[in-house]
Amino acid sequence: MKTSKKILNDPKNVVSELIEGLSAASHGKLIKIDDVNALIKSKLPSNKVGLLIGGGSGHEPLFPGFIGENMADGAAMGNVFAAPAPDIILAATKRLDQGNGVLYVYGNYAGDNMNFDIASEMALDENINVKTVRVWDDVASAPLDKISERRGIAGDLFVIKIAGAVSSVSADLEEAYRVTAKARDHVRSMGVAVSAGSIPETGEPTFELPDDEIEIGMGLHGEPGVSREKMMSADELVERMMTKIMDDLPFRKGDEVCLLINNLGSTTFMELLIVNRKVRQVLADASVTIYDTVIGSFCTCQEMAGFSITMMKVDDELKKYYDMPANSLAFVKS
Amino acid sequence: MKTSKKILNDPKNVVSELIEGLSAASHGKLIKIDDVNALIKSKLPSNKVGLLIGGGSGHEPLFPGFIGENMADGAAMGNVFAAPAPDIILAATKRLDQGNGVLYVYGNYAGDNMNFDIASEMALDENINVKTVRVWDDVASAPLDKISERRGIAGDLFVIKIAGAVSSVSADLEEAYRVTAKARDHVRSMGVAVSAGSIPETGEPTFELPDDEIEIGMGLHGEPGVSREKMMSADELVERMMTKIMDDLPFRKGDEVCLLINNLGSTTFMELLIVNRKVRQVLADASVTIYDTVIGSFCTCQEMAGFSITMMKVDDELKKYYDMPANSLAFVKS
Amino acid sequence: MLTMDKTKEMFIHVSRNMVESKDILTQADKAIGDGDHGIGMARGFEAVEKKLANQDYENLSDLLASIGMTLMGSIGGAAGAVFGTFFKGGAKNLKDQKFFDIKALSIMLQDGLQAVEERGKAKPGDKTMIDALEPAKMKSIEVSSQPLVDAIENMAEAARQGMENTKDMIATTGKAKTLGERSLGHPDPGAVSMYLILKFMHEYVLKVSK
Amino acid sequence: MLTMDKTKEMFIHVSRNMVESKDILTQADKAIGDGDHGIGMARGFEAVEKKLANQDYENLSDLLASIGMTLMGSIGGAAGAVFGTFFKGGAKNLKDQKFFDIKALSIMLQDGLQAVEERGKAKPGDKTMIDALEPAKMKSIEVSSQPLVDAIENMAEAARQGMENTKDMIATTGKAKTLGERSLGHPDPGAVSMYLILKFMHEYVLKVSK
Ligand SMILES: Nc1ncnc2c1ncn2[C@@H]1O[C@H](COP(=O)(O)OP(=O)(O)O)[C@@H](O)[C@H]1O
Ligand SMILES: Nc1ncnc2c1ncn2[C@@H]1O[C@H](COP(=O)(O)OP(=O)(O)O)[C@@H](O)[C@H]1O
Ligand SMILES: [Mg+2]
Ligand SMILES: [Mg+2]
Ligand SMILES: [Mg+2]
Ligand SMILES: [Mg+2]
Repeated sequence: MKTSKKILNDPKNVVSELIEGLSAASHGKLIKIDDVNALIKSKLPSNKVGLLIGGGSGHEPLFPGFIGENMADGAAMGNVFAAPAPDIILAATKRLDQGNGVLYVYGNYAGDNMNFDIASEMALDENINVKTVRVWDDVASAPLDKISERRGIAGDLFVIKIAGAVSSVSADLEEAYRVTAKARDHVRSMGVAVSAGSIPETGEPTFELPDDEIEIGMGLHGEPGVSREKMMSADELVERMMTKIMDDLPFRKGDEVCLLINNLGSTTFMELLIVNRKVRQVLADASVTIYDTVIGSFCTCQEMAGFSITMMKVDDELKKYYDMPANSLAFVKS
Repeated sequence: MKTSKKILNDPKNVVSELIEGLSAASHGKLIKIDDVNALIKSKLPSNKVGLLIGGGSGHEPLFPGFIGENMADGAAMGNVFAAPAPDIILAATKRLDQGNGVLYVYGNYAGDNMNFDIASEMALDENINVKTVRVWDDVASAPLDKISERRGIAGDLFVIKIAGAVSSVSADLEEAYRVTAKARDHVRSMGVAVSAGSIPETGEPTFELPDDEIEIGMGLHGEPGVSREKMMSADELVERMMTKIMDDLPFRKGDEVCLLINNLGSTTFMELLIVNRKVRQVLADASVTIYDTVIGSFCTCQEMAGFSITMMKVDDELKKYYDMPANSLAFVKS
Repeated sequence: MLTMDKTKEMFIHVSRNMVESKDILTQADKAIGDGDHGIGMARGFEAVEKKLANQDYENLSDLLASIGMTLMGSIGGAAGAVFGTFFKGGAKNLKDQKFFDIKALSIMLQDGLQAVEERGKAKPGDKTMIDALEPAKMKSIEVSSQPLVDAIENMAEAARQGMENTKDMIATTGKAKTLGERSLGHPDPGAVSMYLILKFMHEYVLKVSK
Repeated sequence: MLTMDKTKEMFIHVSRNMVESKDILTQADKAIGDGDHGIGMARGFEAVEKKLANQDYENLSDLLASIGMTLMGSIGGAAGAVFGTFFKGGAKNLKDQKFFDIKALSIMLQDGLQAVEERGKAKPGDKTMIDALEPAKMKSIEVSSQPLVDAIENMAEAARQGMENTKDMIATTGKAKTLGERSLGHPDPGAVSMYLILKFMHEYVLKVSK
């Protein structure tokens, strides 16, 4: 098996080194917490709900790239594809609490759920209120009636965007939770992959895919999706993905949506644009209006080739928070 | 040979389809010119110098992703890795001219030079003044005393950023040219690759690289660089690249620079951050101050794995233009 | 019956061998998960070995809690929470226990299992480490009068059998969940780990009982 | 000597065969460039074939200019500018020319070469199509009294030899420039194209002269 070539030092240090690199790129705005792999704002705006995001590493720029103005206040980072341990989450929680409590936003995976839950119990022991919004946008990962079993993929970005906005203007944990959960409930995504990423420590691809096949419903860790199909044209593929996404919420005539075409790793921007062309046609045919379009690499699985489509249905309240400017290393809205 | 899997329709239509996708993503702000592969702003601010950028496709988001507010007014797009033909450039030039002339900014390649020159001669026949700034930032591609033979790589972004800013506030082609050429003269870059990208039409990688080797000085088309070395650690690699870049301008103690770590395609954001960590250390040791850091996929060579480092030395004038907000699909500054 | 010192030595033996098992566990997770289980378990037990080497424990509860906290803090992921919770939970009712025997082991497995079930909400049959742990716990009651070395051998065998049975299960939790029927034929990586922990405990007990 | 109709047919023959040569040219460009030369030339000559099929030309100048404009507009890249300029430049002094012979061909090559040199500033020895074009131009003067079929055969051979010589040259322009000594041993893709154009012209003349 061909192992992957990466530009690294000791693969065991990838997380601490990437935190250093990100902190350097922030020009003092983001600092690492001593002893644990968590990054937080150096200056916390006062009297706000703390917004902590996090999860396994290897999905960069998710999560730490989304810390910033009107975005998250900090990120707890696990090893590659492994949820952060409770002590990391707790350390970050303590730093972010301003007395108004801390909102956790992360992807819905067994590991993340358990570790963040353990941390929130520990936080409560220290009199810090925590509320949690788990992102479960991946329509391919469980049926709608088991929505809370779905995993979180690129929809993370929109939920974090809204959470960042509301938690910057509200000092009320309940309100921040309400709006963020509402955003989560309005988001749907689906991904596909045509080739695997690899974990830096082993260099081996996380799955094998024949040369002429595509994995439908691929998750963010290279854990397999729901089915394997023969390669097909971009247009056909998008049509199938959009049918599944639109039927799910469902998205209907007259709805307004924010659209995200997310690169899972090494897919070219050219392909993403070709995908967007078809998505646009499908939505036009369905009389769904696109409120905003975001295209790029936001939630990745190392160098996996593939992409996902995310839509968030927006109303006036969500638009208000969506429209607020935001400034982080990986997502800027002016 | 393993051919690459891409999410495409007919590979012959990639350029027109990606233009459609980008135009859709712009929500009416960018439109295609009838019959030719060029994208321009639908509403041109009046009384300004027109800024036209362009080159071969396959480097997305470069060039069309950089059209926007205080960025370029339009992009002439060739086929994959092939400079746009003169008629494309001329059509865009005519649309962008407001009587103040048009500034061309593009990478310094024989094909681009010849085609843009032919177009500018045709424009002059139609009484449109054109000035040209060729970007030649790649220190690996020719010695300093032959700087005008160097090719343009990711430094394009900084030069376009400055050109976009100055051409939005100045109606004087000479002034726009002066500032843009100054930016170009202050920019240096160098790239490396660890695996090849492929041209959509053939699916074949554009070069072969043994599993344990790295190409130093790689260009933006997969055309080979200056030397091949054994794989080395990120830190060692960065040190070597930085030595070459810093010696060239040269960048000295007390200088201030804008820094760009650019993904050539499928390198992970994790790796870019690890690279940035070391760049930061090298610059700190040299007492060079970093004015701003940009990290991401801006100038790519399809799914090539590799990255480049770009530095632009800034003074008060360049900082003034650099600091102006900018808004395009692929580069936002708030 | 093992003294506290020997018990600690047993878990050092387990730790070393879990580190050695990195590749097997990673391969198992590649088949139906995200391929990092071996990396995580190796990282965790490397930390456990270090921790135990530098500390002595007065009672079994402190020892097990220390293992649990170390695993939880160093593995991360589902496995960190699950195996951390297993050891931490298993420590709960062993505060006065100053040696290791089959009764203590049985209590550890019962409390550990309960804690894991509360934390992760998985049940037997969901294709998790519970499917190796639960049969071992059941067996521990059945074999409570046997000599430790035999009892623990039988428990490891029950865990192995449970692990084998996970091949016929469709995952309903963790990263294998979306695989559906495609998870058939592969054992659950965490169940493999659970079996190996018991197997390595038996190996040590066998060695010192000779 | 060819009539205008036959001359057009000759360039249609050249076009078809250039399209067929796509892979050879792409391979040549992969070795020392960016691997798209065949794709571009195929796209260009496909357009030329279409263009010529739908139009008749009164004189050689119009025909060559039309080929040049079509190549320039459809290939793009260095090759579009260079081969477009070559045909357009070659048309310059053939306004009154209503048939194709060795003299006309010689004028075409001279003017074409000059235009290419002005446009791209490359000189013989820089490892470009000029290194195939220039020897063919020189040969065209030497063979000006031979029958067309022999003259053009000799010119194609001179171009082939020139193309072969590019293997020993280090590129100083275009995308092979940074290769330095690594460009040794490989012919210049544009020189291969230039040779093939003459070779396919000869093929056609040979066929109709039989
Ligand atoms: N809810 C749960 N209850 C018990 N064990 C679980 C649960 N979820 C996952 N596991 C165990 O964790 C193992 C996966 O561990 P690992 O691969 O290290 O973590 P991750 O899934 O985060 O990559 C599974 O094989 C399973 O045995
Ligand atoms: N300045 C120049 N003068 C003449 N021919 C040139 C010049 N630059 C490049 N060429 C020719 O163009 C060829 C490359 O064409 P092609 O691969 O289609 O374009 P690109 O270099 O834009 O990818 C070279 O092999 C060379 O013969
Ligand atoms: Mg994992
Ligand atoms: Mg090219
Ligand atoms: Mg795993
Ligand atoms: Mg080429």
